[in-house]
Amino acid sequence: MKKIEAIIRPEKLEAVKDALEAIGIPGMTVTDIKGRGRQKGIALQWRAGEYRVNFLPKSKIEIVLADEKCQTAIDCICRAAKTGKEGDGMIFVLPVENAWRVRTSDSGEACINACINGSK
Amino acid sequence: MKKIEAIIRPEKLEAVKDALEAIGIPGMTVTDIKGRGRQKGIALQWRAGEYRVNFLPKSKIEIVLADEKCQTAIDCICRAAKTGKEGDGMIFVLPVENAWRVRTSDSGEACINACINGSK
Amino acid sequence: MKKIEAIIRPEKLEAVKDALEAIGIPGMTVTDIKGRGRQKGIALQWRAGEYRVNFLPKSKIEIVLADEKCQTAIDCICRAAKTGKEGDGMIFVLPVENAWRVRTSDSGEACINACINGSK
Amino acid sequence: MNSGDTAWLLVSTALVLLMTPALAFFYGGMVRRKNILSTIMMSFAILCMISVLWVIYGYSLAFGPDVKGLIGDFSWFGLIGVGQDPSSVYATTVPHLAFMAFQATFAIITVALWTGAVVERIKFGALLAFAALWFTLVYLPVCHWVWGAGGWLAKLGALDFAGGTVVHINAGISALALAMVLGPRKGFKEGVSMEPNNIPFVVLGAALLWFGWFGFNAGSALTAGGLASSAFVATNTAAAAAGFTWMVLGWINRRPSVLGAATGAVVGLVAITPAAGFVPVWAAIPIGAIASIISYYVMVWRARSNKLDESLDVFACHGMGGTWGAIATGIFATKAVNAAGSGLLDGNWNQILIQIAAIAATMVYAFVISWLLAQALKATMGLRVKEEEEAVGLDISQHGETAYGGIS
Amino acid sequence: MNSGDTAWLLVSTALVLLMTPALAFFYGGMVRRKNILSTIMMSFAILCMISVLWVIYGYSLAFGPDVKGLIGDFSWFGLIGVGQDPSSVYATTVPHLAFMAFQATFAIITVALWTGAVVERIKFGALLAFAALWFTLVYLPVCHWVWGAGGWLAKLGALDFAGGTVVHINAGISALALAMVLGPRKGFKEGVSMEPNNIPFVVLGAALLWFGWFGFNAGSALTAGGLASSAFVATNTAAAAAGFTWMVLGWINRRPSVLGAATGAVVGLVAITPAAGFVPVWAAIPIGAIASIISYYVMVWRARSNKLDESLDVFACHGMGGTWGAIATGIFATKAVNAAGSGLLDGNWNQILIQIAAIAATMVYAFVISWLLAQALKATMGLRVKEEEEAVGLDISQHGETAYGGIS
Amino acid sequence: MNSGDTAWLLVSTALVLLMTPALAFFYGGMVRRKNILSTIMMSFAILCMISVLWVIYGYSLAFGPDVKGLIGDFSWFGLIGVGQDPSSVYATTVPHLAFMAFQATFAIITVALWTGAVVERIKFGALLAFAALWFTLVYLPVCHWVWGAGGWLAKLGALDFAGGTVVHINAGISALALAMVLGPRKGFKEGVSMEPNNIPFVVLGAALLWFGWFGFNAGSALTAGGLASSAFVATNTAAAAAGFTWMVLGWINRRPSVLGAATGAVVGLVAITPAAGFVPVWAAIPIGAIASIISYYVMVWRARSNKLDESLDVFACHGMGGTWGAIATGIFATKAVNAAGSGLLDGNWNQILIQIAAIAATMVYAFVISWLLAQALKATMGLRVKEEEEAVGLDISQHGETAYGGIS
Ligand SMILES: Nc1ncnc2c1ncn2[C@@H]1O[C@H](COP(=O)(O)OP(=O)(O)O)[C@@H](O)[C@H]1O
Ligand SMILES: Nc1ncnc2c1ncn2[C@@H]1O[C@H](COP(=O)(O)OP(=O)(O)O)[C@@H](O)[C@H]1O
Ligand SMILES: Nc1ncnc2c1ncn2[C@@H]1O[C@H](COP(=O)(O)OP(=O)(O)O)[C@@H](O)[C@H]1O
Repeated sequence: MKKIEAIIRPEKLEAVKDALEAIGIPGMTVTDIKGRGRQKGIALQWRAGEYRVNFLPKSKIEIVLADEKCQTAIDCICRAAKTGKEGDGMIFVLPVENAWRVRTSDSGEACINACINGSK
Repeated sequence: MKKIEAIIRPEKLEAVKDALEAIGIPGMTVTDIKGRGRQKGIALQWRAGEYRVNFLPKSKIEIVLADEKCQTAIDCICRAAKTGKEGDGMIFVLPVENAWRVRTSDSGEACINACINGSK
Repeated sequence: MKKIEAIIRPEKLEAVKDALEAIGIPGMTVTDIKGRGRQKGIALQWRAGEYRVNFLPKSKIEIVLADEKCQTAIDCICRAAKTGKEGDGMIFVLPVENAWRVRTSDSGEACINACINGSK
Repeated sequence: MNSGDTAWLLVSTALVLLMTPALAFFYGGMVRRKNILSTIMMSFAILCMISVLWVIYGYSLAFGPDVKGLIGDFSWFGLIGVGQDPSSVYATTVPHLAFMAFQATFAIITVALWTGAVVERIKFGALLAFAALWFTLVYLPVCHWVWGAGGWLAKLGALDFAGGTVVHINAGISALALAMVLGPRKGFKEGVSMEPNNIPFVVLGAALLWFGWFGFNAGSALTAGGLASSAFVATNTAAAAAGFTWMVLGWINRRPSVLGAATGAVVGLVAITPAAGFVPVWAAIPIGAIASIISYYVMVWRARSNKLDESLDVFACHGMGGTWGAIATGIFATKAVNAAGSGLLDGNWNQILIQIAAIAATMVYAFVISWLLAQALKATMGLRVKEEEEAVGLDISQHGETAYGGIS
Repeated sequence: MNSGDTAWLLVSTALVLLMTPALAFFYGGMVRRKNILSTIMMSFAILCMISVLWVIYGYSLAFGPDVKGLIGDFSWFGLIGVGQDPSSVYATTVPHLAFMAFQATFAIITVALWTGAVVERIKFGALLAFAALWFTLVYLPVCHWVWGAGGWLAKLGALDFAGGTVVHINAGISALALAMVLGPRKGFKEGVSMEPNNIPFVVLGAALLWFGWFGFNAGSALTAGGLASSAFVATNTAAAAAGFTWMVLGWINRRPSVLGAATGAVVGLVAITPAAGFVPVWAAIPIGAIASIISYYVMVWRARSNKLDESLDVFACHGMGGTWGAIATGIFATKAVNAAGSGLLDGNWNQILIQIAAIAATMVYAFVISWLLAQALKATMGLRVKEEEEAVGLDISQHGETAYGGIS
Repeated sequence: MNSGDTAWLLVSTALVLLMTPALAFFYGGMVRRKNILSTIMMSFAILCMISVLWVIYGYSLAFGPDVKGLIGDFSWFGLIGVGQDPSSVYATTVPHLAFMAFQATFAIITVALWTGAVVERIKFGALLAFAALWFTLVYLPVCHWVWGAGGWLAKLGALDFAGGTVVHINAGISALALAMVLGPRKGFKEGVSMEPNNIPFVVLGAALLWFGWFGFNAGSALTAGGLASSAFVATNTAAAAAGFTWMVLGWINRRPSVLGAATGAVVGLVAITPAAGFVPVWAAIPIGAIASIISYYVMVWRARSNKLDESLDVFACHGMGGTWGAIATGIFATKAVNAAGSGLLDGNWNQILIQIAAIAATMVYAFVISWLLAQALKATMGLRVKEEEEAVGLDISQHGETAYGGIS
């Protein structure tokens, strides 16, 4: 199992969610985060003049899924989240050792798959 | 060392915290997140009629702990967070390579344990 | 590649950001979190008397970077975030298998470095 | 000149003025978080702009010496001749300036009302341009027709105590026209959640609107006496009856929602507006309750459309609430309350027909001119923000700001 | 009829009406985030419901022709005979409808006051049922006793300028009874943080309460003159003295808290309520300061209990603040301020005894009836939400809403 | 005694009182989240403290029998002799207590105004100490000079309708002195984002300030008639013109910001304050517009400094807005509006010189005393919180509270 952590523009979240759902990946966790990267921050309007904000609001999507689904999901996110301008975000893949479903106490890949299939 | 990431119902957070503390695991990090899974969202009341919300508020608990404590903690969370209805959440386990305590610059498993013991 | 997850005091965030930038690590993701550890919570003022809050606000910084940069970054964070009092926080290091840049669909270590270099 | 009346009219003016910022919060709480400031700014900027335009030429065109029943002339341009002494025509017991100021606040809020239809996607520049044009070409004439000395609807005998036609129908129907030309928000009816970002702000707005509406309706008596008191009580009762009714409607269908109760109260206030100083107090209960039922189902019906994104339902709330209120005035008005008007309750069937004529005239005129204005602006400066700007939110794209700053 | 008095009474009515939404924010800010809307909704729904019940039968029972000193009769049902002319009994210089409206706002807020005791766990339907019953069986009689022409406490000579017994003691003691029957919130005193979700809203509520309270107290003079001015100054001074005192008490114990200062100001306003138009201005300083000290320590004492979850301390603030205020009226009242009442300051020891009698009568009556009503509802429809509903929060479970929507 | 005038003055007093909490939100929304409560608390605690000090000795020193044109004496200590009858000197148609209360609200808000300069770093105890001293040694004398019977600036003929010198210049220049002694916030101009935490609260504050300002300016007519009406209209027009102008300035430079429009409206209200009851209504347009231009560029200029952290620009807004307003009074005042004053418009060049003298006297006196007071406190009790306390935020370190509680 892998965990995908994708940092994307908040306004792309709905699009990414729909794209993932379309390829059978409904389960995900979303966090409001603030980030810096190539895009360093922006200037916002103060009463007169501006002030700089060093961190920009982004959305982080976390998805745990079976190894073989990983690349499809990444491609899917890249497509849906891209604008081509600085600040589009990053995707990271981390190894996951195991997973449990709280409700059923199932564990292992079955538990993740169950979710995906069950949702159909 | 492992990192447990548990996504649970926000209203179960206090119970989970207490249960973990009771088995000697006081250190944890909590994030407000929004999630989707089997439970797809809910309908909330608009002025007349309803609108759908695609993501539901959940709490994410992150705990870094020694390998051997991992299973106990997972069982403990499962028990405390379960309601038996859709949306109870997931637990993921990820490998952690190392840990540091900022205050003391200690590192390794000792630093995690220190926390647990120190808290007694 | 590694992912550093540092839990620090919110008021140290600007200092840590500046310190990391100074050593050429501009990319990072920040989350508002609440935590417990050695420091168990605080008492806040109620109308008369006090109430206890079990979780304290902290900032979580996530940085994905090349293996060889990892130790420098950790030392740097430790230095910048330390006050010497309880609640200074923890740093965890997790393995990362791969990374993608959404905008360019680049992947691998190059994509992380690109960010770091590109920002110069 | 009467100091008690003057005190009451000045206070009423301040109360009505507060309603425009109140509206800013009422609307601002209902949009998505990325657009709250832009929504608030619409009302705030209109408050600034119309305040100035009103003293320059608005008051003169609306209330100045009559030109064929259609509009005032420019005699009072820049408030020449509008001074500390009472007018001989309007509100003769208070300074003319006080009456002028009271009327200013009505013009301001009417222009702000229809902004609810266009939130989350209109270009700020276009909004201001439309507001200035609409104020001049729609509000001022309609106001003159109904309230100006010599206005043709006034002469016809149309009853409008505090603005059913002038304010609510006018704004409601124009909202519809503008929303039709502007088109729906991106993602409307495509599964994007249009979540209200701050319901407490909606309640705050509704509460301040309710508070200010005492100035709106009871202030329209223009004196501090029995008529003002009667209008005051009718206002509160209608708001309460409507708020409660809407809550019950929501409950029957699923849950008694806060958003519903707040909306209902506002709808009740809308409906009692034309009637407040003409109808007996008990009539405020059916007026309010029926207003909620009508607006509720119009809103449900509107929400079924996949194309008509009249986002905050100005038409359902103000257009329909105002229409029902205007008709109800024809039904419940009685000389026992106000010698100036009698309706069905006094056996005067005719009044209902006059009310319908006034409603129809206002609706047709306001809809047509608003639609033409919107089309003209669309063709020239453009009405909508760019697609990316809409996605990022109007707060950042139009105003360079975010509502809540800081790593918490 | 006097236009200045009418203007003042209408404004005062609007000000007092605003206090109920203000209370919604004062209370709403102090509960956990998952219950803010439900807390706000309690006040808002009560505002709607009581407004209507008051005009239907409430005013008649409270102020209508007296029946044995205990209650009014139904002569004024549906406001029959309550018109634009002044009443011959109450507030004879203003329209009867204005006096009626002014009194309505007192009834509304009194019913809303005790909701602070039951937040975060009461079923919404049960809350409304209790509110309607309590209004009818507790508020209306007690109001008649003290303020109705012929009421037995009025005849006894009890002094209550703007509602120490009728409003604050009444609500405070009933809050206690209701909280006892309802039981504590889940997790109360078991380590669950009951964190106030929005302290700025608490301050906003307190500020609007303070603002509205000028209508409450100075409006109770029913004329715009020296007495209203004196009550106005006493009100402001007591609020300030109490707010400052509470802040200092917090500081001595640990920190000068915002929540404390806001609470203190409200307690000071409570305490000055019965006294405002009877006592010299300087007396407002000790009245306010002592009120804060009493309420502060009662609150500390209440908070020690593991069972009595009178959540927002309506008893400590309103019950005790009102009691102290009623006694203080007996101490500081002087004919130099108001010919209608003299207390210890004028050497009249007797007044204190009368005040205590009025307090005791109100306390006993309100406590017993409230406790019985609560038990009756508990046995029939049930008072509490289900355990899961309480855990999820009342906003979602009772109203299907969340206060703040949207991914960030 | 006139009941209409009394009603108006009591309402005005309530309106002005509301301005101090309004200011709390206006300022509170502009600081970082960790300091919002502390910023709100400054205004709230001052409201409590000055209310009490005013009735004890403040009114007597400011308005009591004159001592050499410099200060009042202690004859009215504890309001002895200030009663329900009108004063023979001030506001002779209303109760003396009403005039006293009206003036209290001016003192309160003036003291609260300069807190904008010291937010996010001042020790709460030091703030209160400075406030009490500044009130006594700066506000009371300057108030007496200008408005007290026999005050030397009044005798010189300085015109200040509602507080250009007494309130705004006084607070603005003192803010500057205090900020200079206190020093900048940590991280100021070192890349730390000073993000406003809640812009809707800023708008809420500005809206309530606007609303309350009708009491401030039109209430200063002290009667409910033509003069109040004229001041009312001038007030609204200036606010609107200034809000719009500031928005346009922002737009020209980059974007029409909400923060800018709200700030502009307040600056317009400041500038019209001394002029409101002296100038013709049309003059409010240039007065407001020019005020925004001046304050905008002064703010831009101040923001360039790396050392002068006058955090919320009280000097640019109130100091400069008030100065321009005082001069504009000298330009636009005309006997056609108010027999009490004529300026350049009536051909009276001299008035401008008198206005400048009054401005200069206020500026020098207020700056010097404030600077000395600040230095004295710095040397004794210390002005700033500890570095860690500043880093954690003043809400927690000074008040033991956080604004928004709860996981989610
Ligand atoms: N090395 C990194 N570690 C963690 N997060 C990062 C890193 N680099 C970028 N990010 C996250 O990705 C977001 C987008 O990065 P950015 O470089 O601005 O995108 P782009 O490559 O499209 O210009 C940042 O705001 C930050 O949250
Ligand atoms: N594959 C996944 N990856 C990441 N998070 C997930 C995944 N599946 C579920 N979650 C998280 O777990 C939460 C609960 O999942 P859900 O399927 O609703 O629970 P249950 O299995 O009890 O019905 C979701 O809201 C989401 O935050
Ligand atoms: N075992 C752990 N797993 C996850 N997060 C932890 C753990 N221990 C501590 N933390 C996080 O680190 C923060 C600081 O920990 P704490 O023990 O208070 O610091 P210190 O060691 O400086 O006293 C906590 O608030 C929590 O967010």
